[in-house]
Amino acid sequence: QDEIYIPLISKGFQHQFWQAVQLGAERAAEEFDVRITFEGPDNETMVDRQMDMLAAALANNPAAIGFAALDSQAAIPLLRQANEAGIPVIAFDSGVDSDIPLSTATTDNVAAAALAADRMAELIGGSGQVAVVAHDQTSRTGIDRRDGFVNRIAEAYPDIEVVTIQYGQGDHLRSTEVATAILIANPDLAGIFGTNEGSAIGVVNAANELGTEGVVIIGYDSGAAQMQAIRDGVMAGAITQNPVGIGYETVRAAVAALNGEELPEIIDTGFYYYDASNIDDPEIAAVLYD
Amino acid sequence: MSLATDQKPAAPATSTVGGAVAYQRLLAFASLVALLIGFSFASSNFMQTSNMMAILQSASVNGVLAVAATLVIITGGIDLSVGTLMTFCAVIAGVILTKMGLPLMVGVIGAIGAGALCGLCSGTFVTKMNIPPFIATLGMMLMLKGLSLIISGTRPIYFNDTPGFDQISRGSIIGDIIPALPVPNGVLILFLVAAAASFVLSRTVLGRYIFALGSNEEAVRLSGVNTDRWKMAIYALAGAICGIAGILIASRLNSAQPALGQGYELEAIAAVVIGGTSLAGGRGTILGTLIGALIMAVLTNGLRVMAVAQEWQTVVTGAIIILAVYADMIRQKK
Amino acid sequence: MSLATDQKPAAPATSTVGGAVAYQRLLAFASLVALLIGFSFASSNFMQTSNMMAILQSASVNGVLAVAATLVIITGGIDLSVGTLMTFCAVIAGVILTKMGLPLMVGVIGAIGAGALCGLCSGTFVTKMNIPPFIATLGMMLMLKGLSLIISGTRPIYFNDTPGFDQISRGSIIGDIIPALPVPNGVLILFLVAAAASFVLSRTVLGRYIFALGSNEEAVRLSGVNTDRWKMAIYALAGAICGIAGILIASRLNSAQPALGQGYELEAIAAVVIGGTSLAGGRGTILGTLIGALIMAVLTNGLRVMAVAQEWQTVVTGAIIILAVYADMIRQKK
Amino acid sequence: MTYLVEMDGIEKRFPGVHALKSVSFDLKPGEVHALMGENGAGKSTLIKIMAGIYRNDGGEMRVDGNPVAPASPREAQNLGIGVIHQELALMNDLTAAQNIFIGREPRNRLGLLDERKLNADAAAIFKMMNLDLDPRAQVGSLTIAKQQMVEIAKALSFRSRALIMDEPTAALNDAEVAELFEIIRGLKADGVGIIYISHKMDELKRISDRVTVMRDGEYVGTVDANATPINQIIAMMVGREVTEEPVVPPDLSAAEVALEVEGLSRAGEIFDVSFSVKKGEILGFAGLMGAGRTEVSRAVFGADPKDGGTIKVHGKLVNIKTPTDAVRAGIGYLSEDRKHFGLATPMNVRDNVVMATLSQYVTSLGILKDAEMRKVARGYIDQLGIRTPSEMQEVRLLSGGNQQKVVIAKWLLRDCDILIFDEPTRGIDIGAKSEIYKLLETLAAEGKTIIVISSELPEIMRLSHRIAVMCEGRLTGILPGGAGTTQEDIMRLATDRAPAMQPMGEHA
Ligand SMILES: Nc1ncnc2c1ncn2[C@@H]1O[C@H](COP(=O)(O)OP(=O)(O)OP(=O)(O)O)[C@@H](O)[C@H]1O
Ligand SMILES: Nc1ncnc2c1ncn2[C@@H]1O[C@H](COP(=O)(O)OP(=O)(O)OP(=O)(O)O)[C@@H](O)[C@H]1O
Ligand SMILES: [Mg+2]
Ligand SMILES: [Mg+2]
Repeated sequence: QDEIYIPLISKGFQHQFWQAVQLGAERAAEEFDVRITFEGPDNETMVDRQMDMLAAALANNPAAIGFAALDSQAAIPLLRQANEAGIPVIAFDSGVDSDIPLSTATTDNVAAAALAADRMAELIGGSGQVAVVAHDQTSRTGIDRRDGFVNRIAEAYPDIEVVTIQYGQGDHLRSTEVATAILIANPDLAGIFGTNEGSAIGVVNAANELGTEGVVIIGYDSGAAQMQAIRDGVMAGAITQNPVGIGYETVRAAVAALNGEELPEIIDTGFYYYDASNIDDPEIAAVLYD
Repeated sequence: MSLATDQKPAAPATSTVGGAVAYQRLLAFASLVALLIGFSFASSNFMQTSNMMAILQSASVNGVLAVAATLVIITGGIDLSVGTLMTFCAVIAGVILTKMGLPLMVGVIGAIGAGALCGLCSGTFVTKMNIPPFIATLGMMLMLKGLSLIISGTRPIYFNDTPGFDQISRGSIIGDIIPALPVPNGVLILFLVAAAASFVLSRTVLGRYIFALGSNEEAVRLSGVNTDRWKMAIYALAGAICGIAGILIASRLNSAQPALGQGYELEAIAAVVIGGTSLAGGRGTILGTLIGALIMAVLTNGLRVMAVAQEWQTVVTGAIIILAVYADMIRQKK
Repeated sequence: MSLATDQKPAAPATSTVGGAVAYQRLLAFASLVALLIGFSFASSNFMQTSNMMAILQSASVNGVLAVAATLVIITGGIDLSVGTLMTFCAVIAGVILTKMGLPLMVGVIGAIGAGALCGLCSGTFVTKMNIPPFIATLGMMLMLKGLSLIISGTRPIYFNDTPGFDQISRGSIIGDIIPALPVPNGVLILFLVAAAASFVLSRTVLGRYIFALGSNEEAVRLSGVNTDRWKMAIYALAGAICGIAGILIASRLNSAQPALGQGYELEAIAAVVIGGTSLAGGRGTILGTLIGALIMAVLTNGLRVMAVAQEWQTVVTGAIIILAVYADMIRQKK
Repeated sequence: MTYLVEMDGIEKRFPGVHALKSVSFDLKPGEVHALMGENGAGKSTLIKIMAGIYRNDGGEMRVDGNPVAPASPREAQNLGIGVIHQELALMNDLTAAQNIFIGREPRNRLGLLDERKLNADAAAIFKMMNLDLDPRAQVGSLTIAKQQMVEIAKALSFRSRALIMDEPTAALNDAEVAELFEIIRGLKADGVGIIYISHKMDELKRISDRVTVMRDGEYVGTVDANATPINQIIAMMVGREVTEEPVVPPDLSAAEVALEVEGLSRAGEIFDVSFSVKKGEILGFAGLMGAGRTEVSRAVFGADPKDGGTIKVHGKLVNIKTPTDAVRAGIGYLSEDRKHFGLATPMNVRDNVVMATLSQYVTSLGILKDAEMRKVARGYIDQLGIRTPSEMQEVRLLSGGNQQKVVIAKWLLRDCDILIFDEPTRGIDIGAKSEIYKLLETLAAEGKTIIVISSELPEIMRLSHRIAVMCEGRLTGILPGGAGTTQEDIMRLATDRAPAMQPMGEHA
């Protein structure tokens, strides 16, 4: 059969963000008439499980591969194997430290989190205490968003203090617990940044449960609950990436590579800050998912 | 396991059935009080009403799961599926309430019924197919995890169309009456579930068989009891309780999160064991489990309020869990 | 648990020590073969050398951890710390090799030594402090998880300065000799570890005590055996094996990933139980564990190669685990 | 007359064992029918078939003349067949009353457990048995003897028409046996048929009407109990004559003192116990149930802690804190509770025999010498007549008496200077018993020091060079062995209770 098969190995599967990436990939698959599969480990620590997935994908002699590396070095032998077999590799979500991927469809998480820091500073008036509820201490996105935010505050806003950074594994319930403890321990807190959907929703839940008012909450990604919180004014705003675009661009780039086209090194799918004022703008609405 | 622990003649018994229990309960309780006092000194923000409520609220879901796990563990089994079963039941509630738009009561009953049914499946695997509880419930855990994703279409189901759904856990009936005591309903439900389970254990035939099966299943069988049927009933009851946990977490998050749940089983079992229930079966108390769940909730919350660095939180939690159980051990020996 | 299983007069024995073992081994093996044949028919890409090697490679780490868990489980205990201990040992190797720049051999020995030491700690908690193995190793799991993050500074440690480090697992000594059989060294190491553990279990005093402790610890103690000392030795040995797993995974990823490891304990224990070892202690085989680990690896890989949707993969895995064990049960009954 | 239960041509095979070969048996209402035979003869297997635990491979069972095949204990119960099992089948974490009524808990109108009625009903049964036991006591904390009484109470509570008793008296002393016989006579008068299994030959004449003897899984014959001399029954069982010579205490005045225990005590259980045993001596310990003999020996052995007292071995003070210390000092202890404290039942005979000696069967690299272990295990299988298909058979599959022999073999092999045997012949058949007596005598003659705890006075009197008697945790006296001492002398000391108004501090 001459069906074109492109497996995508992602960093995760069950979370909304990855589901949106999958959605974009499926759109492109339909458009370009290729078959894709989409798989990722249970959480972003399972580097070796991702290797197993990559190996299984290679066993199916795919036309091309999309790959979001949990650890870029660990994957190199398998990527080399793909390269030797003449299988083009497109990276997505975060880069691979190697010249094997022909292109990378990604968001600049550091810059996006820095934008969140700027908005936070603006909303709390340039001074006060802020906290971060992050989703992961060791994953690339977790580190980039945390550091992007914290470093920007440190560089640009000397009167703002990041009092604590805690982690909730992106799990809604655990993030709620974490945010509750932060709010209770820091009665003077001016703002909290939640670094992914689960973290952000956790902060919103905690504020609701404690009846906290006046704390500026900035989130990340979208999802129905987060959009609702922004509309209701509980959350000031959030950064959104373009996950559907990431998925779409990854498959499109793979198809282009199969057709022998030249690809840019980075396909920046972009990020936006959205709040109640622009949430319904067509440009924003296009990259939100629920 | 059971042989080893059963037989140390020096180790005193910890059964609910016996009489020496009140003493033992007091001891696990002492560890909890010590933690509370310690954290109060360490952080002035710890001992606020709002934080105490937050701790209770955070103990509620794990507490209910731990109660379910306790029943199965006393029979000498284990239930790894409590976490994903909770999620599955939450998803079922979401389908009934949001997708089908049926009334609240139907959703609640549906979730609890689904839990009981899944529990019955596990029970059937264990009894009729003779599969070790570990494998039977591991298999259920995986199947339920997948099914939750499939049924929900891998996305959260929100309960926005069911007004008052979030009040099931977050509201406070007690607070409405006594404003100084804003105990969330979720906590009230935990205590009700615990009281009911405790009642079942001590006052009903089912409870008697739970202990008897864990002590010596063969002896129960030789006494002419249909052990399979009772065991299936116990797993079903545990499943129904997981259904209640599913309602609780769905209400608290105002959504059914299909991806959540794995990993919760270990926390629930930890609460059970910290509470003095033996994994070998035959002995255990719901009150102990409740205290175990509270110890874990206080510990996590306290370290977070103290803003201990995350990696150290983990280390300290591990150490304190060991020490709390050790303290129990030496006090019991005296 | 043990009493219940011990006494069912109908249930036949499955001890390594006895004679009926060869038979039982063959049976778990049959489930594995059935899976292999099934997947070969389902997907033409499944039965390639490279895919077989990928399956073996993916079984290697879990297999080594499962061997460690088997030893502890046969004594009637449980070890929840195998996953994070593996990570901890990998981090220790990283510190020795990359941060301190010492020679490869020192790193390997250091990692294994650290594993043994941590195992000794768990063993001490269990014996001298009389803490139930579940709690002792849960505490260790959390402490080691935190310590790995602290020591590594919460970021991976790469082994780029240690040439050949990745060959420990990825290279293929066998493939160098027989090019048609590119079995990765990691798999070779798994088989060596399994063979050694099997030897220890069946031919040494330590192994005999492992079974005896799991059968009736009190009877062993009353035979004048220093049970505490032997138990500590067993936990230490299991820890050392986790150290080997740490080296394996670090070599495979060419880095020590400090956050990895939690959740792996459940998979390891699952492999052990699928392999026919009883959680009640006293009976079990390494060969069974090996087959259990392979069954899990084949299952995951096969479903992936068949490109089954991921949510369905989970469901099917759960169902097949139950069925595989069930098949064993009915065959054993005959 | 119609038989209550008839069994015809019953066949049963286990892997490697042909346990029952065309066995026949019948039971009339209102009779006590004793079932006798050596260890492993198939007695327990036969009654397990009656009780619905095993299915027979061949033959027929009839109740009231109707063919039946009970497939579960419940079906057997419904047929009116109740069993007291040889291996106790109790739930250790439950109380005595809860054990007795498991499956038949009294409930109140709401369907809830009626704990008060439960305890009252149990107390009533205990009262009928003249048994002083708290219905709320946790069964796991009771001694074997009391557990046995709970098991008996449970069987009685069923009010079965046919009651099977598999060695109910193995763990009981004479007073309790007498009590049990009273109960049996009452049941008989009510028309209950009783199948009675025991290895205590004297009980035959006292209680049974007919005796059926089995040997090697085969039916040997049924005789009238009163009309048949005991020796003939023994000969049917064993296939030869068993003779018993009375003990003649040797002159040990010159022998060295091997074990000296001074002022041993533990709060509430042992009060200031002192005694010494000489090299080559057999010291018997007599006493009623709960006299504290087991407690004393466990304390000496380091299995339980002690509050005070010193232990000297061969004149040297030794500090025994754990069984390991005791074994190192040359003391071995064979527990009265083989299943819980003596055997790793899922392991095979060989491994159990060498359990206390394993370190002698390893190379310097820690590798086991399996061939040598097999040889010694086979040696003991022959010497003690352990009935097993091979030394690789799991111990849990052996008959009760053969399990006991395995424990004995373990301690014989360990070759300790001082051996404490707690109820060593529990459940052992008459032929083997006399072999074991001879063995103990030989050991003593070889210079070993032996302590035997037994609840059977004939056994104490048959073996002991001196007889220590305990009552309620105190050592009430030491009597000389041999023909000079009567059962009455022992019983007097065994019931020599401490005065209720004892001045404080005397036994500090
Ligand atoms: N489940 C079993 N599997 C294998 N062999 C068995 C099993 N149960 C009993 N046997 C064997 O069957 C024979 C008869 O055993 P049984 O328990 O009936 O003897 P018994 O007459 O009750 O002896 P004792 O006086 O020692 O109790 C023994 O050789 C025993 O080892
Ligand atoms: N494992 C145990 N746990 C708690 N109490 C015990 C235990 N074993 C014995 N006891 C108690 O200690 C007391 C002494 O019992 P022990 O068994 O030492 O008496 P004994 O003289 O050996 O009698 P027996 O003839 O029954 O063997 C009894 O009151 C008994 O209830
Ligand atoms: Mg018998
Ligand atoms: Mg005794």
